[in-house]
Order: sequence, then C-alpha cells, then structure tokens
Amino acid sequence: MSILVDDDTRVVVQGITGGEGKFHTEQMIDYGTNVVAGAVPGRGGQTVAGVPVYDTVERAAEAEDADASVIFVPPAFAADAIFEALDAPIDLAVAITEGVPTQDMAAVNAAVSDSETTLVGPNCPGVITPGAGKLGILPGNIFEPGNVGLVSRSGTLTYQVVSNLTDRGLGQSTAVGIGGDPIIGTSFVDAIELFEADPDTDAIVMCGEIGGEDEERAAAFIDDHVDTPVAGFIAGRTAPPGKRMGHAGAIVSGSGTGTAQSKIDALGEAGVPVGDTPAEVAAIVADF
Amino acid sequence: MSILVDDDTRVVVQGITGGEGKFHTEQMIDYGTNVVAGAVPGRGGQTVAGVPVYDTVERAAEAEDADASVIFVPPAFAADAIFEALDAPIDLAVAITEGVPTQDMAAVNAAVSDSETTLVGPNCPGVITPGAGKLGILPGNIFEPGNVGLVSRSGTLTYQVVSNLTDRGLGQSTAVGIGGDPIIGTSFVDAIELFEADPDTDAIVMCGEIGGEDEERAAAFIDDHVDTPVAGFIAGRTAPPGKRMGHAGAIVSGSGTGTAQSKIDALGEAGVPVGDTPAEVAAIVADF
Amino acid sequence: MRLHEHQAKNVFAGAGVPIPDSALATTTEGVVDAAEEIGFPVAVKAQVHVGGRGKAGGIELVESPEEARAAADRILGMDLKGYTVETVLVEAAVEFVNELYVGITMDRDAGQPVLMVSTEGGVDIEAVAAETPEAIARVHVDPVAGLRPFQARQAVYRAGVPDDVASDVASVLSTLYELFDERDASEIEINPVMVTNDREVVAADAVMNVDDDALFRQAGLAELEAESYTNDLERTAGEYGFDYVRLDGNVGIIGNGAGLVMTTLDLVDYFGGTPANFLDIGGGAKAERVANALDVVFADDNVDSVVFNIFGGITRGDEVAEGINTALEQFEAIPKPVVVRLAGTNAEAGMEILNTDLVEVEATLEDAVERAVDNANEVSQ
Amino acid sequence: MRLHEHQAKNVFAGAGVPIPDSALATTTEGVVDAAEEIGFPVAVKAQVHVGGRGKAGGIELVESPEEARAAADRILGMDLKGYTVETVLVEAAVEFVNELYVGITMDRDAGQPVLMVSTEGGVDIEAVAAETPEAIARVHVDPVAGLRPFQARQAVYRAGVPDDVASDVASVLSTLYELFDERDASEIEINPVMVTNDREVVAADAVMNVDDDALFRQAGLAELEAESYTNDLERTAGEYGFDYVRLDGNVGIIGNGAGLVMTTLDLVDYFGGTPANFLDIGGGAKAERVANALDVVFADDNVDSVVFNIFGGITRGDEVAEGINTALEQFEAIPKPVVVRLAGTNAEAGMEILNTDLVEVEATLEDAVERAVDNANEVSQ
Repeated sequence: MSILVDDDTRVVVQGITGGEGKFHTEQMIDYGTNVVAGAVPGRGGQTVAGVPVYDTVERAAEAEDADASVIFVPPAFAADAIFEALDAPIDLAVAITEGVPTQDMAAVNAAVSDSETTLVGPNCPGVITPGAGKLGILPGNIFEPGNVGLVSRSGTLTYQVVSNLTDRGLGQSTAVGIGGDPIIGTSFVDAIELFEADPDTDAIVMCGEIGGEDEERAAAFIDDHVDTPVAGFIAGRTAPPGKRMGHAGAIVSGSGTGTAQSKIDALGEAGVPVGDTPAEVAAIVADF
Repeated sequence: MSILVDDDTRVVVQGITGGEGKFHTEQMIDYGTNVVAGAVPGRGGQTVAGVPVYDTVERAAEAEDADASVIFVPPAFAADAIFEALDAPIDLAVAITEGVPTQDMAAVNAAVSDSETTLVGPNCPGVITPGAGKLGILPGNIFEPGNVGLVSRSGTLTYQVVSNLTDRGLGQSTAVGIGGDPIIGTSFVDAIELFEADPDTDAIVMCGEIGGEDEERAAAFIDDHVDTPVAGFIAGRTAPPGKRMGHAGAIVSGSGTGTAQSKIDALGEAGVPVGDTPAEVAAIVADF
Repeated sequence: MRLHEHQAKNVFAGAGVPIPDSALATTTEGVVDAAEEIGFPVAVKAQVHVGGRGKAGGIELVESPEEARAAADRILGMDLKGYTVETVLVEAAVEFVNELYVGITMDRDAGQPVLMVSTEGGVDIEAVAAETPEAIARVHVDPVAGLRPFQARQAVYRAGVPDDVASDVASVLSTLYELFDERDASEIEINPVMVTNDREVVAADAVMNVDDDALFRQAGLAELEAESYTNDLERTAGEYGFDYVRLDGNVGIIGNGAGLVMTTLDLVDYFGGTPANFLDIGGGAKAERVANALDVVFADDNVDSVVFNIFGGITRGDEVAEGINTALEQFEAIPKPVVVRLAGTNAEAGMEILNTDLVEVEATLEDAVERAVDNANEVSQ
Repeated sequence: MRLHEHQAKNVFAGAGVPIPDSALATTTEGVVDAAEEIGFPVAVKAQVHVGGRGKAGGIELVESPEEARAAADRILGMDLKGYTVETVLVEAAVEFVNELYVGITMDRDAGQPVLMVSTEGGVDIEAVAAETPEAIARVHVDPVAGLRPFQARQAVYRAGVPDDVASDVASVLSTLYELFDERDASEIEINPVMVTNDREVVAADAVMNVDDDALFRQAGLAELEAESYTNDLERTAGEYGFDYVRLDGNVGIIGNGAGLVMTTLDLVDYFGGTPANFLDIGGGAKAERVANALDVVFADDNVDSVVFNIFGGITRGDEVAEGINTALEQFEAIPKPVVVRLAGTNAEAGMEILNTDLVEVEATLEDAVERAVDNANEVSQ
C-alpha cells in the first residue's frame, strides 16, 4: 500500500514533447511508471518515448484510461494545464512546473476546491511510491520501498532526507514533494491525513520550512488526529525576517508565526520531535 | 401560510434614497410590510420614510435583524447590490431593477447558486403575500388574500390575471413576479415547488411567455412532482420567430422549443390547462 | 441590438479576426467601383437583418463589372422579407476548402455562455442542430472565470476541426469570446469560417447581437445603433425609447409591459384581427410618451385602428388619460379610431377623464381588443 | 521584487491614486533645488528597502533650504541597516487630520487576496495587528471574480473610516486591487493614507511587491527591477538569475534548491559559523552557472570560506564537478577555500572528477559544512 500512486496508476504527461517533459517521461518509464499517454495541443497522433500523444487531456484520458497527470508545461501555461486536468477529469495532477505566477495559482486553488482532483504542486519534485511508480523528477535511485511516509516542501532537501533514511535501511511507502510556493494544491495536513489512513505507513517525516502557517496547522492536526509517529525537520532557522530565500513561500512574515521557531515549537507541542540536521531526522525515525 | 414573504419578513430596501426606492418604500409600508431599514453607501444615519438608513446591507441586517431585501438601485449597480445582499447574508433578495446587463446576471447567477439566498428577479414586479406584505412595486389594491399561488414572468400581465382572479373572488396566497430577463434568480420550477409545499396554496397559476425553456421544464416538473392543480397562460402566440418583443427573454429561438406553441403543448401534456385569455385562466381556476 | 454584417466584421477585424477585403456601397456605380478596386470575383451582399439572405436573392457572386452592375441594380432597393435594401457589402470572394461554424451565445437556461463549433459550416446551422446535434461541439464557459484557453481547444478538437487549422480556429474562438465578454454581446457567430487553399481561416460572414441593456457602457457600439435600424418606424420608436416591432397586420397596439402587450397581440389574433405592431410604452408613461407612442403607430400606413391597453402599477391611469387627451387634441381629426382600456392604479379616475369624443373606452381587455378588431375590419372594408 | 517608494508611488499615481508632489535627488544640491521647487515644508526620504526608515533616521522633515541641505548631507550616503542611501525622495509634507492604513496582500493560507483597512495608520501596523487585531478590517476577495465594489465599501465601513472620506478611500482600495490583480502584486500597502484638512486623501507612503514569477508578463515593472536592487552583489546575482540574499556572516554558501540551501545555512549556524549569504544555483547547473555563482560569492569581501552543496536530481554531479573545475582553473590562486559535497545523480562520478588541488571534498552534508566553518574560522583568525 501507499498513498496517491500505486501499481495501477495510469499517467498522462502534459507537455511531453518539451525537453524536460520528454526526458522525465523516459525516466518515469525506466522507473517502471505506467505512463500511458502524452497531451500537447497540435501534437495529437505523434509518439514520444513510445507513448501516444493526444491534442487534449480529455482525449488522452478517454483513449488510454489515464487517471493521473504530470505537468511539465512552461509557467505561463501551467494554470491552464491544471484547469484542463481538472476538467478531464483526472484524479491526481502533479504540477512540476517552477515559477507559476501566484495569482494564477489563486485561481487554480478555487477551482481545485470545487473539483474531485487532488493537485500536488506546483514547483515540486513530484510523488514517488518506491517500486510502484513516480510522477515527477525525483531521482528514483535514492528511494527504497518501505514504510516511512515523507512529505516535504522542498525538492533537494527531500532527496537529502531520503538518502539519510535509505542509508539507515528505512525505506519509504510514498514520498510527496508538495512544493514551496505560497499557494499549493496539497498541504502538509492533506498528505499526513492520507499517510495516517495508509496501513503500510508506520512513520511519517515532514520537512517544512519558514513561511506560511502550514506546518503549524499540521502540528495541530497531528495532535488531534494522528497516531502514526511523526518526525519533523524545519529549514530556515537562520533566515532573517523579511528576506526572501528562494521559494516565494519562504518569507518570514514577522507576525510571530511562520518563523522556523514557531514551527518547531508547534511541532514540539504536538509531540513531534524535530531534528537539527537531516541525519538526526533519520536517527529519530530509526528510534520510533 | 404563504411562500417567501409572511408577517415576520423584515425588509431592508437597497437604494431607498432614490426616487423609486423612496416612493415604493412608502407604498410597501402603507401596505403593512415590515420595512425595517434602508441601505445606501454614504447615507448611513439618515432616515427615509421613517426608516433608518445604513451604509451597507451587512450593517442594516445586523442592526435591524432584516432577512429580506428589495433592490431599487440603477442597472449599472444592480449586480453589486445583489452580491452585497448574498454576502450580508439575506434570505430573500428581490431585484426590481429593469435593464440589468445579462452578463452581469450570469455572474450573479453563479454566486446565487453557491449561496443560501433566494433571488427573485431582476426586472420583476416583486413578491406579495396579500395581507402580510409586499416586496416590490405590485399595486397592493388588486390583490386579495386567498389560496391561489401565482407565478409570472411579466409585470402588468400579472396584474391583469390577478384582477381577473380577484374579480371572481379567487384570492391569492402569494404572487411572485419572477421577471422576464434571460437570466433570473427564481424560475417557474422554483416557485411551483414552493407552492406545492405550501399547505395554504390550493391552486397555482403560471403565466409564461415565449423564449427560453423554463415553462417546458416547469411542465415536466409539474408532471412528476405536483399534485396541486395548475392553470397556465402563455403570452406571445403571435410573435414572429426571431423578433425581440420587449423583454430580452422574449426571443423565439426557432429551434422548436421556446415558442408559445411548444410551451402550450408541454403544459398540455403535463395536464395543465392553458387559457386563451386572462379571463379564461381565472375561469379555469374557478372550476378546479 | 443587432449589428449589420459589415459592422460586425469591423468589430471582429479590430480584434484580429481575419476578414476578406470589402467596401460598402449604396449605388450601382459604387458597387462597380468597389468591385474593381477589390478585384473579381466579388460577392455583393444585401445589408439587411434577414436570415437566409442568400436563398432569398440578397447575395450574388459576380465575376465582371457587367455582372456587378446587374447585381447592384437588382439588389439595391429590392424588398427582402419586408426590408428594403439600401446598402450592400462588396466583398472579395474567398476560395475555400472547408467551411466551419463558430458561435458563442448566452445559454439562458444554463445561465452561462456556450461556445459552439462545427465542421458543417456554410449551411443552415439550425438544420444541423436539429438533425445531427452531435455535429456541433458545445462547451459552456464560467462567466466569472471567462474562457480558459484549453476550453477553446477542447471545442475545436471535439468538433473535429482539421489539425492544421485547429490552433488558428481556437485563437479565433478566444478572440470572439473576449469580444463577447467585453462588448456585452448576446450572440456572436461566424458562419462560415472559410479555410482557404493555403490553410488560412477567414470570417466570411459575421453576426453580432449586443445586449441592449448594456449599451450604456458600450459607447462605441451604441453609436452604431442608429445605423443598425432598417426601417424608419423602428428608428423613430427607438429614438423615443420604446420597445417596438413592426408586424404586417392592421391593428396598432400600444400597451405597458412586454407580457401584457404580447397578450394584447395574441387577443387581436384571437378575435380574428392581425396585429400591426408591438409597442411597449414602459412604466410610468406621462403625456409626452403617450403622444410619442401614438405618433409612431399613426405613422404606420398599415394601421387601420388602434388599441391602447394600460394596466397601471407604477403607471397611473389618470396620467395616461390626460396624456391621451392632450396627444389627441392636437389633431383636427383623429387619424385612426382609438380604443382605450385602463385598469389598475387610478384607473377609474382615468376612465372618467378620458375625452370620449376622441377615443372609445372599454372596461375589459377582451372587450377593448374585440372592438379595435371590429374597427379595423370596418376601415379596411 | 520590491519597488522603491518612489517607484510604487509612480505606479499608484498612474492609476489615479493621489500622491504628494515630489522629486528624486541623488545630490545635496538636487535635494535643495527640488525642495525649493516643491515648496517647504518637505520630507527628505531615503529610498532603501528597509522597514522603520523614519525611526532609523532615514526620513527628515525640513522647513528651509538650510535644513534641506543639512538633511541631504546627513542622509545621502548614510548606512541604513546595512544599505547605503544613494537616492532620496523629496516630497511635499502633507498636513493631515487622520492617518489611515490600507493594504492588500495574498493570504497564502486562504489562497486568496485580502484587503486590510484600519483607522490606525501611520504607526507600526504590525504592532496594531498583534495588539488590537480588531482595529484592522479584513475582507477576502475571490481571486477569480475580483473585488466587488461592495467589498471595498464593506472594508472601509467596517474599519470605521470617517463618513466624509469613506467613498474616496473605497475608491483608492478598488484602484489598488486593480493594480494588485493586473500587475501581479504580492503586496500593496499605503501607510499612511493621509486625510487632509480639506478632507482629501493622499498616499503618504507606498509599498508594492511584485511576484517575481510573473515578471515575464509585467514588462513595465520588470524594467524597474535593476533599479530596485540596493546592493551590487544582489544586482549581479539577480542578473545571473540566482536567488541570492546577502547576510552578514563569513561562510559563503552555494547550493541547489531553496530548502537545501536554507538547511546548509542552518548547519553553518549549528556548527558555530555564520552564513555570508543564501545562493540557490537552481536546477541543472552547468559550468557557466557554477562559475557565475562562485563569482558572486568570491566578490563578497566578508566571505572567508565557501561550501558548495549539491544534491542532484535533475542536476548531474559530473556536470557540476566539471563546472567547478573549469571555474576554479581560471584563478592563479583560489581566493577562498572551497569545500564541495556532491550527492544524488552521478554524484560518485562527480566526486572522482573534482580537482582536489582546487577544492576540498566531503561525502556528507554535515562534514562539508563543518569543514567550511573550520576554514572560515582559520582565515578570520
């Protein structure tokens, strides 16, 4: 078992004819992911990486019975690609695209709330269920099947923590990169709720960072609803207030919440141990 | 009993300081309607027709415990006034304003669907429960309390039919002018459903006209769900296809539906007798 | 308000939709000059608000100055379903390989705009809609969010538009939707969109109806309104602010409220007469409006008798009565017999005020209409 | 991207928001001339991206040419929380009766923009938010539908803005929301909106932050970007396309991915060092980007040692290693010691390629950071 992605997930790649789309489609297929179609307007009838391409997601989903999509289209067109996935409809849409304007995502956010689709991202590395399939750009070789669920706002930090886990023999049920943008489809709470309900996830790692209050909300949710042990990591302890650190999301508001300390405190109060280093997080999980 | 309006209805008048707003507020109060407030931006603190005015509907509703609103603001501002009523929130909003742009109403329509508010109109004469109160511009003197529910797309045609009913001693439970515009808040089906559930409405009269398919849908609804006897009248039998007859709604599409004949046929199939003249409609009701 | 073909094409072209070269002409010489300027073959197209202009003889394809002259002589001044052709559009004839249909209208039942695309353009799209509805792809648009680009593509691909023009057609659709939204259109249609030999798309016809209720915020389009009338009576009525439609009967009708006026028309028919017009005088009609309404109806040569039917809500019967008296007192002789029926607010006072030397009075709607029909029958005998 | 006060005011004024008369100056003479042109009293305001400029001495009200000269001499060139003041805004001092606060920001947790209005403007609004949150009226806006006019009024009346300026303030709010929406702002703020003696409203300050991810469609604002940098290192890094923030420590940091770079900063602190900067080199870093990143970090005089931490997903370790080699081979002597740690895709190949004459290599994040901190401590001793 796992969350979001399993052996039956059938994937359409939006933007499969672009450089990144093609490269990562090949990588996903190599990893064993069931990529069944691509969708690119005007490219219907072509074949990319051995996969048939359709003009619209609707057609791809109908013809190939796809239930998930990965989005590699450029930022200016990403919101429209997500709207198209919602409309198809697709059960799970994973938006990899970095640099989607926040106001586009505000519009997407409203539409996602009214839909049956789960959106992960944008600006995220994707979702991987080791051994079953990956939707996104995560490097498959660092993951191992296992029973630790991982959810993270950051891409490369995810890889770092996963490699610390894998080095200790702690495999992963599913890893979800939720993305670091201010407005995203799947929050920490959403992912943790899924892990809590997954019988094969025995421990959860959440990697947060400064900005927003999603980690604080997750802490409250864990306190009230989660029995699975959770370990945390928070990046940005040394970030000065008011400075932007790469992610649009990583701005310390100065309002008392959203700082690394407020997140670490909230997790601590919810009984979630927070590691000082990625290696320490893996050690905490090993001790659960 | 009645529908929409009763003795407990507490009314705020949006646009109470305008000429029409003031005149009809006085008329409504004369009729015994419980008008408790007016709402006009920048006019908070004034008094009109003995009623306190507030800057926003929200304040008026809070301060005076209003649950219904009548809207007399000019067409360019009518949609915003309706949005404000939905937000307050108000249970029943009756938009009298004529000439609201259709695209404004399309936006309103989407918001009404997501709200708990019942919208009647726009471009309608309003709602009256004889003896209890009226929200709108209907001439109170032609109505009598009774047990005939009336729903109509047209203003003056409503008055005509009501006077025919009253002349025969057939009083009305409630009369609802739903308005003749292409996009309106309350449809025939909505009003008929309320009348069917009202124990004190023993007969229903629906006055339709050419354009749209609302009467056809009402016929299907009556066939399936309505036990109360219904009599119909359809205006526009002699309207040539493709000509606009006053109401934006009164355009015969030429697609086979929306014509007077298609509506009369649909009602006939649903067992609803349709009068050739307003007097005949009253005669039909007298025979129920 | 319905724009003429050439007005709609100008609006479309201004937004970037390709249209053929063209010029307007009102004289035979103008047509020949325009045709030579554009280059043959050209189409000569009557600019009147009538469906099926082609079948009715209002459009002709000409290959030479002689043919252009003959077509102009025939079409200019012709009567097309009751409208006199005063202006023609002279337009480069487009050689085409495919004819598509694209349209956007407000679906009043859904409360949303709907895009429609079909590969069966160029023919009677209503026949296609009735017989093979699946040949028209329909996509509803959230009026608040507007048209998402993917929806334009969806409509185009669902309709089966050929791949090599799909993106151009989707782009035309997006442009039309922007016009629909920004210009408060109630209907926009291009039938056909022609696909040329070199796979370009061109709007060969153009329909645009604008929401009259939104003209207050559409200054540029409101200016076209006067030009868009095709008939003097409609122009006069429009200038007076009446909802007016001219029909072909002989009983003139004035009333207040669209539903009641339509009902009056229906009753004229019911009592064996034929309505000459629809005229809604609106609410709160004062003396001047009453006089103007009589003006319009009396000016119609077809009218043999008039029925004036008012049910007062806002409108007060005594004011209407005074208006009728004042309006009719100007005449030495009343040009056509007028039957008046007043009901509702202050109706009784009004009935008493009415000068029965000038008008006939009836108490009920049915009696008033029946009498007006009788009057018309007498006059026309 | 954060606009300077004068840039934001220009944008606001272009949309119709009233602002005081003003002029920019970079020299003392310029300040005096501008002040005389505008008329005393004027405010001389440092144009740097620093909160609390007033308290820190970056704003001065002057009544005469002499005072203007003294203020200009003092403020131009001063260091304000680490930023050198190169430009001042000389602005007519507005006499006011009330000071209001209006702001619009994206509420990331609600996924919607939120309007904020308070009658307690002119002071530290964050203190108001913390101590008396009810003194700030908040209204969320549906980002698809946009701001409905009634919502602007609602915010203004809820906040208790005086009646006689409520409509003007609501209109300023509506204008600001349009800017927020059309210009892809992430934050817009006027604190204070001054209400003058004759009951006019004036924007006495102006904040506008623009979503960097939307600059591709905000040509007019993107042009202001270069101008908006306040520091040469940030300008250079911005031109290279890096996410870069200069800090005040001595360990230079280069990494890929914001979360990992932040973690690297945190570990520098954890091992007793102080980070000199945040530099995210981004995904798929090739040789040239690697060289550029080293360029920026080496150019910082504060930096005593560098840690280069890459976890490859898209980024390939062997390419990064070649980039580092190429970049460092240009130097006769490596200016500061560099510790490299590569992990992930092709990391082992990369570690083998690295020229260990030029860099030190560590296998784990923790070891790499610890060694870089040690290097910095050695250099700075």
